[in-house]
Amino acid sequence: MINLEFSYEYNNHVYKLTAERAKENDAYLITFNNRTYPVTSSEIKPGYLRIKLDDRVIKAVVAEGNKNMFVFLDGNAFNMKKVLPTSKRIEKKDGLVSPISGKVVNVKVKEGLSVKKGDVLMVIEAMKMEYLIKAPYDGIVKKIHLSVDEQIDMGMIPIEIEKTEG
Amino acid sequence: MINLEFSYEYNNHVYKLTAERAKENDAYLITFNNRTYPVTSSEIKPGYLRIKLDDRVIKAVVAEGNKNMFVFLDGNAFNMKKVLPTSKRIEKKDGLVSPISGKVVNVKVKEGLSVKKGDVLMVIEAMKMEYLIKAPYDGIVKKIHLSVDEQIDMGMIPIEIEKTEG
Amino acid sequence: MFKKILIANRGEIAIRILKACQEMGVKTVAVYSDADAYSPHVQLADESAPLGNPLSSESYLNIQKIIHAAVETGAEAIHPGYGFLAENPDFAYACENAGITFIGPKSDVIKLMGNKIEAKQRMEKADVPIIPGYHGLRQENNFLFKQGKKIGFPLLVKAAAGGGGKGMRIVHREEELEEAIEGAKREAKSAFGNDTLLLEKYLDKPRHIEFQILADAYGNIVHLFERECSIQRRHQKVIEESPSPVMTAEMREKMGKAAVKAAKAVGYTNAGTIEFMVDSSLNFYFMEMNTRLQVEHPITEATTGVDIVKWQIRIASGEKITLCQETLSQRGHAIECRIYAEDPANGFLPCSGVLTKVEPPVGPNIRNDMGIETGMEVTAYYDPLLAKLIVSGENREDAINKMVWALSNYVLLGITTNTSFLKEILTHEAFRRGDITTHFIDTHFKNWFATRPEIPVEALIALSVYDMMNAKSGVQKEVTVSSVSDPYSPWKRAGKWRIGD
Amino acid sequence: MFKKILIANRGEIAIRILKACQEMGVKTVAVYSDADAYSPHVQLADESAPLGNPLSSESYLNIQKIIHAAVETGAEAIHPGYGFLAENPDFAYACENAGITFIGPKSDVIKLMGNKIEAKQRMEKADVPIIPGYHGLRQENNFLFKQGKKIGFPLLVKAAAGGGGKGMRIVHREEELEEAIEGAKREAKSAFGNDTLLLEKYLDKPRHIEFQILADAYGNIVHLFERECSIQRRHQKVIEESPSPVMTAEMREKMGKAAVKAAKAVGYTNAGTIEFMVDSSLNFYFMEMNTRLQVEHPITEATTGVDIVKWQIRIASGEKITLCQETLSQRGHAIECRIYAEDPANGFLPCSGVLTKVEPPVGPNIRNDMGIETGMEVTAYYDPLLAKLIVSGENREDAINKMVWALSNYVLLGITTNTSFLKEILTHEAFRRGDITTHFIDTHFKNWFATRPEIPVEALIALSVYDMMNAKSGVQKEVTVSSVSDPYSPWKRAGKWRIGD
Repeated sequence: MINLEFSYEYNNHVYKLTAERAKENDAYLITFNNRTYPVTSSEIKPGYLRIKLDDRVIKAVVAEGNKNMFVFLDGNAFNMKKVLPTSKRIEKKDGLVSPISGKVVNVKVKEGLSVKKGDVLMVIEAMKMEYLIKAPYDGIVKKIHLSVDEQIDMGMIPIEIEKTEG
Repeated sequence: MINLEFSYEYNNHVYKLTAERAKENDAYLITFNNRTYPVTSSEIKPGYLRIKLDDRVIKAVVAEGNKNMFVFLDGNAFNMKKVLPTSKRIEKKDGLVSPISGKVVNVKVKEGLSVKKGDVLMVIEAMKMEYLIKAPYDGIVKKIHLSVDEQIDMGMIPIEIEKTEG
Repeated sequence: MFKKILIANRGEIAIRILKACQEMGVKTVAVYSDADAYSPHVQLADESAPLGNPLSSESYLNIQKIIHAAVETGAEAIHPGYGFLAENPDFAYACENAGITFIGPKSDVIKLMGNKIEAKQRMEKADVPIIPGYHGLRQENNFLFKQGKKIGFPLLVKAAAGGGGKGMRIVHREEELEEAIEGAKREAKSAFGNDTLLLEKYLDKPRHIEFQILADAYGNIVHLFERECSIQRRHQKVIEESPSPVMTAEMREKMGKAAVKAAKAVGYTNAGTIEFMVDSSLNFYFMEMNTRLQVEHPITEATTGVDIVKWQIRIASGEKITLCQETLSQRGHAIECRIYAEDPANGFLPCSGVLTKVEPPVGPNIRNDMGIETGMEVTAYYDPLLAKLIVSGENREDAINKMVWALSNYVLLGITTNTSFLKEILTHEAFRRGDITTHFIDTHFKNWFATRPEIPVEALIALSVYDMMNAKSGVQKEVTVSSVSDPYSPWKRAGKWRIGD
Repeated sequence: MFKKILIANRGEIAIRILKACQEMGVKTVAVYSDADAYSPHVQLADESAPLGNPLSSESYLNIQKIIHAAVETGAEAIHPGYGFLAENPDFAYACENAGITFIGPKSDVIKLMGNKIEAKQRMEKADVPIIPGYHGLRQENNFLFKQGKKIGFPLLVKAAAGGGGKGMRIVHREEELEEAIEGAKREAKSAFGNDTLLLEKYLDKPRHIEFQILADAYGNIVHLFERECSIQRRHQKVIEESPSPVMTAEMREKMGKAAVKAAKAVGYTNAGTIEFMVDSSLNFYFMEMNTRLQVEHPITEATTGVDIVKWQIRIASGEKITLCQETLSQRGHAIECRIYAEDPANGFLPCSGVLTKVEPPVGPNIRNDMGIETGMEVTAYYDPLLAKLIVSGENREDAINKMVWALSNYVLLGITTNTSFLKEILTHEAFRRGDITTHFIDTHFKNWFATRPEIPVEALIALSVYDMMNAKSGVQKEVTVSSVSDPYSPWKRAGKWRIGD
């Protein structure tokens, strides 16, 4: 009997489930939110699952990437982060993170300047479109990590802003 | 340096080739019929080969079954038997072999009877169609292995005919 | 409109009907024999019901089991597809009795048109031209032999209940007649449970041209123009096209009117097809009516823009046909090729086995109606039709070129198929000219199997390069699909697999 | 006819053109940057030529390299597709100079229509209605500011050389005008190397309706009716359909005639599109002409049965158009959805990564124009358009239902795409009613990202069942594609793969 715990992250929320294999080879007990779902499942072809839950049939397609898992269900694709049982969640930076990979085409501020929430700090070009990096709160520009024409990757912190209290 | 010999059977003919890997990872020397073909090859996606031979590009799709290999080239599919290097070819029976799997629906002859080339010996039904087993030469019915309503598999010998000389 | 429909079929036609239902927001129930538990049509359906034993007679031909599945799942209607129970009046009757709508004509109309003899008598009365022959009730071999001699040779011996080339013989000389009558009776009995035969003058250089019709319960009947189905092997259609290369506007109007008249004469409802024989002087004769959806319906859909299956469902649910003959149009040219699991170089014997790679051609105006996918096992239980390939173009030449391209890009490995043979037909000078009759294959491809192509050296090079690439790592050859938990999964049965196959 | 054509593009449009060439028996040459060495368009072509550095400016926008590739491979003609060099008059001119046929209009016509200011002046002269605005040569920021104030708000600030929403700003208040002029100039300079702007009255509740035309070198011009392209996000078309839900036969004839007149006025040859703005009173104004194949050309192909790409090739090779306006017909209803690699729930930011599973929907009247396949890496170098999904039906309702079904069955995993967003649009009450303007998305989906769906418990169950099934054998999780020899193969880069993915 195998009994395992799985965690998946979706939309900044971690979902924990436990799964237990029942006596028959294709039967499982999945527990989530204190409720246990008895299911039977067959893999029709790789990644294509047909899961029976009570009277219902759940048809899902699952595919694995390097860091993510993808489920296709009822016409919608869900992109989930794999969460390893031992890993701790990384604290989300309460600041500026580039939402995209691209090239810096304009830096609108200088270090030491004070900025207001919503001010445009930097312009990034990606896939031939412009994206604006705006100040998330009032503050003072502490550090500018990138200058014009430099490459920026998604998740990088281009500019540090010291929050002004009050 | 790897140097291997491969044999493939197609249309009752066995083709032998030797292959040698050149210094570069994707370059090979293939020898067939005393001629050596220097090629480079990349596998674009599983089974999809792009092979460069002189100025030409050969685009082929290869798929493996249990006993066969399939090549798709210039719009044609070729079904090849795998021949293991150590295996000897099985002698082909010079007689009657069922070309199809199906059910015997009629046996037209009896043991001991003499038959003429082209005489219908047996009728097999498969996929809702009838197929006739005919005498391949003049002779005498030696043994009938199957009777009406029995299942017959492709390659089975349903009836043995002793060839009449002259 | 129905809330739920059961599809009493398998393979490509079950899938085609399932998709129509789903687009219309109708829930679907698939049925499957043990051999088809993992088939694509079961995957696609919202629900499915098992029929057990793979033998057709125990599963897809078993009226009780199918009616039971419909009742159990709460299906309000059954679509029979083609083949199996599609033209079985007892099935339609059983549906009517069980309070389930049979998506097709009434059982008595199926029965009438299923009897080729009565059908012809009816058509004769309705002034639809028929072929000279014997359509009588006396069926003693001796009597049939005499009638056949009277009509003269070549002569067609044909099962009255038949269809699809089963129980059919062409007799050229008196000496062949006796065996032909016996053989046709035996085949007819086995296939249809009825060995009544009819005899007909066999036409010289005939074309097979059929008209699609749609009829509702309110007396509205339209035709969707013709299909040319002359390219046949053993009376089995192989390539169909629309429009027919010989058709003129005038002839089309005449034949279309005759088709509508034929349907009206028997009170026909739902989709149906009137098959005509056309002789070398372009006279046409009623041959038979198929009281169901045809295999080749997609070429009519491509040229008219009408979805025949959706109309079948709407008509069965009591809707009126809102199409009208004057605004219906036939545009461009469409061709269908039937992809069979058969070996043309070996007497066209059916093949079975595992499909190791299935990648159909994709492109504008290319339609793939398929019941197969990579990894699937094709058994000997059912018809060897794997898939249909339908293309359309601005004109016939354009469509032929597209079809040749599509066939040349159809990756279908693991089982020998007829794709190379289809390409040979399409590129044949006589076919290009439109010079086709039902004898086309017999005339031009009698000894075709003898010319099986030499294997090109490039194929041998590709194989050895492939083996060499795999020899390097030496590991992945042992990879099996261990992650599939079900012992009956086709991925398990398929044995050794390369990644990504 | 040409013997060999080079396709100076990538992705779905390169593939669409390659297939047309192959069907016509024309040999093909693909070009590719280092990032695209394993892309499907390279696989499909008969030959291919590398362009090196993935940066567009160094590869697909590099005129010298592409002309060189054509000369080296002996290509007689170049098809530019859309985007990249398709509307670059220097490229067309370089082709003309090198003795290679550019499949499109003459370079001077591209240049003329590429200058939005001159184009409008020309149209005004030819009596084609245009929108009030400033289309002059003076470009000082101050001057433009004054002109803008004069025209009034809302005001459109637009790159004269532009297209596809780049270098374009809508200004609602005077305070926004200065920054809009600066930003548009900067974007225009970066995208087109030319920062000339034009200003225009911004229409209230406008629709974007365009007419496809075909013109040969002998003065024959036909139009292939309209496309409704109002569903846009940031001036980028998202969903297109044909016919337009507001079009009447009378208006269609008027606009079609204007489109033909516009093409005639500039001596246009080959395929082109006249884009019109239509206001709430159904007045129409010439907006611009796209001197190339459009992304959305398939919906016209679906409704007219005409293959636009094949006609482009025929016209370029000197053939006459044999289509005539009287016999051309528009039948049924077609819709195209653009599948973008972007995250609608995250401000529609483009996404990149590896496509772990690509299985597009298949069915009657469903067309997939795709540049992607399972295992492919989508980079940030090029446009985030992954594929186009085109469906057609007997009428608009039928087509919408089919599109919803198709989107719901589009397995596209590994990268977040806009398919759910597309479905939301198609099922929106206002869209169903045909009540659409270019503001549709801004009006109805302003805060759509906020409603990202909760993950259903079924998805979590499926995931853990999947992981549980794999946990049992414990082996296949480590399987990598060791048989692929090339270190740059996407199958290597893609990392871990399950069998059959």
